[in-house]
Amino acid sequence: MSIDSLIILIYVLVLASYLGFELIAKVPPTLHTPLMSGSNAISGITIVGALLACNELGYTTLSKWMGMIALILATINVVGGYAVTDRMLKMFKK
Amino acid sequence: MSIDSLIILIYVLVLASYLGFELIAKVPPTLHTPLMSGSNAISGITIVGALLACNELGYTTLSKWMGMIALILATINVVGGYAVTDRMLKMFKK
Amino acid sequence: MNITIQLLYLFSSVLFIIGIKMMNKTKDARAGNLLSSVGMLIAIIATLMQIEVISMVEIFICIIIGSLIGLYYAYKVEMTQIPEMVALFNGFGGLASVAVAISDYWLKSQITVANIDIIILVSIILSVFIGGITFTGSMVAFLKLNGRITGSPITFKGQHPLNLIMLISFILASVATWMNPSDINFMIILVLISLVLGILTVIPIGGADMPVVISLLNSYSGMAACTTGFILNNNVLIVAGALVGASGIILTQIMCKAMNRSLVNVLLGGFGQTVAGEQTEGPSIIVKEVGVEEAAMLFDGASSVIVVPGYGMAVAQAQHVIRELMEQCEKRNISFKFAIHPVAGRMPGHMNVLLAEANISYDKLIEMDEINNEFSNTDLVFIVGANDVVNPAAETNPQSPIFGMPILNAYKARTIIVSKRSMGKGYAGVENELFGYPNCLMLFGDAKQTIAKVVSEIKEL
Amino acid sequence: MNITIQLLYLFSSVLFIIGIKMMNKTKDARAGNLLSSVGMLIAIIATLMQIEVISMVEIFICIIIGSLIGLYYAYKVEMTQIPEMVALFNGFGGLASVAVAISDYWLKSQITVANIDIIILVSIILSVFIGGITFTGSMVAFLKLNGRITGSPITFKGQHPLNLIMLISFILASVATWMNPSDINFMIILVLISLVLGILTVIPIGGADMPVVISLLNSYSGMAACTTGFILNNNVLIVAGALVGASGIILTQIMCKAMNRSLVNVLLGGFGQTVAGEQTEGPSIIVKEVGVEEAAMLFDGASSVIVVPGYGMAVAQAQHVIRELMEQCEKRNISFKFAIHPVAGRMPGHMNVLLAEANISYDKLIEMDEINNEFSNTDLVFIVGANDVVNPAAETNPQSPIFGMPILNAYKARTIIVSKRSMGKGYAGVENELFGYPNCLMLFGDAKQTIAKVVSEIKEL
Ligand SMILES: NC(=O)c1ccc[n+]([C@@H]2O[C@H](COP(=O)([O-])OP(=O)(O)OC[C@H]3O[C@@H](n4cnc5c(N)ncnc54)[C@H](OP(=O)(O)O)[C@@H]3O)[C@@H](O)[C@H]2O)c1
Ligand SMILES: NC(=O)c1ccc[n+]([C@@H]2O[C@H](COP(=O)([O-])OP(=O)(O)OC[C@H]3O[C@@H](n4cnc5c(N)ncnc54)[C@H](OP(=O)(O)O)[C@@H]3O)[C@@H](O)[C@H]2O)c1
Repeated sequence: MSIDSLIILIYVLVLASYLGFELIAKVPPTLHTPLMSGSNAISGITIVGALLACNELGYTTLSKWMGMIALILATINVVGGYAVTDRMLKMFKK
Repeated sequence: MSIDSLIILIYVLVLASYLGFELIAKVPPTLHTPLMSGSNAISGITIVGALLACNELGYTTLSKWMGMIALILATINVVGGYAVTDRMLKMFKK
Repeated sequence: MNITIQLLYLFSSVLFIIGIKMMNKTKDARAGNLLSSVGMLIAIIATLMQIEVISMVEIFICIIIGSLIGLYYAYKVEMTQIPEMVALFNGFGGLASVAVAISDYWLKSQITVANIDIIILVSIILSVFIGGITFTGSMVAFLKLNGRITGSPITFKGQHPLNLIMLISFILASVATWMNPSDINFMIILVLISLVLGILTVIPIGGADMPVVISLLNSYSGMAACTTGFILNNNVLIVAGALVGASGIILTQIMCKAMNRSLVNVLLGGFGQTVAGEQTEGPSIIVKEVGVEEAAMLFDGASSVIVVPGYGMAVAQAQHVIRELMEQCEKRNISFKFAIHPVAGRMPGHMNVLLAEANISYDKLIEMDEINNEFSNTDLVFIVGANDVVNPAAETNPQSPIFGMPILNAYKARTIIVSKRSMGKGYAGVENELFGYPNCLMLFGDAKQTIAKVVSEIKEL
Repeated sequence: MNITIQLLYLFSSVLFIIGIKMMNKTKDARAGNLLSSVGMLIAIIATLMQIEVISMVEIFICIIIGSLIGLYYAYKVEMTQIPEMVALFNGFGGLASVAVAISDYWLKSQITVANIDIIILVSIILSVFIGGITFTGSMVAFLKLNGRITGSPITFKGQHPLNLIMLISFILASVATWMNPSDINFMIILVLISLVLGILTVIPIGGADMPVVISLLNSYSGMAACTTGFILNNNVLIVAGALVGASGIILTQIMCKAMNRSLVNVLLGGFGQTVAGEQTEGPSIIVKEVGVEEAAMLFDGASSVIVVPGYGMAVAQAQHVIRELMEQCEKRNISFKFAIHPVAGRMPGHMNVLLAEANISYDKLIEMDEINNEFSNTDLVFIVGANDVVNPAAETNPQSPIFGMPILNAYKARTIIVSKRSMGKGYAGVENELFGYPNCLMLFGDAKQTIAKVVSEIKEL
């Protein structure tokens, strides 16, 4: 990777982190548990990496096996995380 | 410019704009005038472009002349903007 | 590009963000502005690191000229003239963007032989468009506020169709430039059209609407910086431009909302006109006058005073003499506060700046929502050059152009004194019934002069 | 990479941001979570577009397996078990990051001959490090909360030096990998060390501190996603990872602040221990008991009731029967509210989730700062399984480990009834004098069972 690409990825990182802090500092305490499980679901975005790693042809390579394990785990994280958050939030009624 | 570079610049644009909205929505009305003149000073960042444009060798090219005009104007914007904002904010006392 | 330079740019972007963030609190705001200016300095240094030594002399000369002019204006300007000042600087920023775009265009289309990249070309054209409109638009706004050209809306038949034709020609010329990038005639046309468009879009807007326009143009200048960032593939320009763009849009929204008008309504212009017709018809209001001595006695007899400052205070520069009035009252243990309407004056936060200039602590400035239910328990409300922001018609008269705008409930106070020069109307050009209310007394005359007299009377009591 | 794919990634990043933003309001939160899941779906679709058709079958099988497992847990879990659940999922996410990093490492160092890029290599190592710690750390937290391993801090001599040695070995192995990327032994060492480090750093922390740890590990899993983003040069991973990282850090901070402890203090562990020693010494408090009938009469006689729920309510699953109590009281025109302490229960917002589960409107849940000066005007405070959050020692006893933690001023009420099983201590392991106060009555027994009895008594009144 070139230094240029690295720097620009760092820009994205810095801006997104700052934005994250601003947004999350405003979430009311009532919603902290759903926030925790919801953001946990978002962290399952590694699923993108897992999918790309699965793309290896032939099972002989460790890469493909690792990718498939990663894919199953990340899917659990994503699907389970969103589902449980939704279940929780569904209960909040006025 | 490649599409990749463009997309990543758009990322930076989107993130920075969103962040800007979040931050500025919180500025109290008391400070709206200084905010206006302060952010006006920031818009003088075109000075970076002006400096690069000045870097043309030889006065025969329009590029260099334009760069020098841009540089003077952008400097007025930057220096004047920050100075007047500071003058204003200095007056806010408890 | 060198990694140090890149990291310096990143650092400067972060400083801009933190600087804006620190504007959230009055006590941090000055440090925030300083931080943001350090960010700018770092961006400049990082850029200078990429420059050939040969150009340095010219660059320093330009920077010195620009700095001197900027500092001169910054220290000369009166606080009441801030809107004009921002308009002027903003215009310069816009013109700088245009110049950078032209410079880059010339370089890529005339000097280097290489084919010009489509993304860069689009960025250049956008930069010319936004920068050009920002420049001439800001200049018109500056001249209107300045009084050098009439503040009333200049409209003529076929204005909107004309704008549309210009816009279409711009698009056609853009396509032509794209097909034949080295033909500079098309670029000249693009520049001219955007300059004319800036004038055409701002002249129909009334002088009093200029703050909204300036704020919007400020946002445009941010966007112009963004497009320059796309031309140069430079992130700091994009981050800074995006922050400015966002700030301008939010301030514009706040102003429109507080005036209960839509942005479209402001931009289509002609607000001052319809109202001008109304001026003659309005029912004449019978008012009670009050003299300077009597006013002084009313102050002396009150136990709580709320001052409602408005645009007239700015015009009369009455803030300092109001501070003296405050000191006299506080000596007599009279509670003394200021009620700040979000659009009092001609800029958002205008009153705060002026009162701060007169050394009045910002604790004493109370915002509308907070103070509105205190009026009914207040002995004396002193309205200084405010008009629209206390006009009860906004609540009662659905026909009024300001109907729906939230107002300060000054009319609920036991006694009201209004300091203004005449029965002149305010920004919105409408009658104000409040002045005819039984509890309302008019103290005619220039605010600064009359209040000075009131203060000297109070001192003698 | 294809422009459509890139734009889809951008769109999905924006959806994540808007989704998090919508979590700011209770009424929008569910839609926000949905939006964020749509963002995830779009990211997945964009990725699938880059994949060879040949791999599709395996991919779908893996996705189906993962989805079924995820859905099974998500619908089976009790609301009281949310912390465990988050820990488990979080661990899986961490392990997935490790697996992706290894996969990429293998590809770059064994399959392709090309020299492995230093930035990529650093990202891979960081990914292994953070992901590994997240995995085993989360598993230990899961097992501790689950009760499968002891909740009390496991400490041994030389624990901190051992961690330091592991850390140094990790750095050395990283350097070795850098010098000889194709030697997989070093990579194996890196993976093992990070797995062991995850265990070592979490076992010394008391079971009750697990929510803080989980929140921190959640933040780590976000950072792991970021490093994966750097490996793959993919922005959506960076944006999403940064959001998660920020959210974990803020929640950790909030919990630490509300407990008046520093993060370092939590992480160094052994909190439960020092306290365990104290357990025997405490002066025995003389309390007054109250029976079920008498409690019912007190409710019937009150005109205002505030319920203070705590961890015990979660353990007893008493929220539903409390709703019944509320309905009975409201039938009798007794005002009924809930006072929510920021760290009541074992997770931030724990009580809110449980009470929401029991269909109690979130209007009735009042936060600490808002309700704290209402207690003195309240007839009856009903403390259900709360202990530390109402302990006056936090205000009065500088020796107490909870000194300085803000508390709910329940002691100011006219009468207090406390529902708990015994004189058992709370999370911080300290005595609570409140139970001996003259206005305090103890209603011993499991919260669910005793409250059910109280409700049936009230019905008969
Ligand atoms: N703040 C903003 O951001 C902003 C932006 C755009 C528009 N506006 C508009 O501006 C208006 C602000 O309302 P406002 O109540 O502050 O002002 P206003 O309604 O414009 O009224 C100002 C009054 O001051 C009086 N005045 C002028 N010079 C004076 C002097 N030397 N001494 C004493 N009085 C003097 C004038 O009456 P005489 O001629 O009789 O003296 C006039 O009636 C609103 O309509 C708002 O919508 C505000
Ligand atoms: N919320 C968070 O984010 C978080 C995170 C980390 C730590 N913490 C800590 O957790 C604590 C929370 O305080 P808290 O007041 O909610 O709880 P607590 O202080 O832990 O007390 C819980 C009480 O519930 C009682 N109990 C247990 N099972 C019960 C049952 N079945 N029926 C009735 N009562 C039962 C226990 O007494 P008996 O054994 O006598 O029944 C115990 O005293 C604070 O110290 C806080 O710092 C909170």
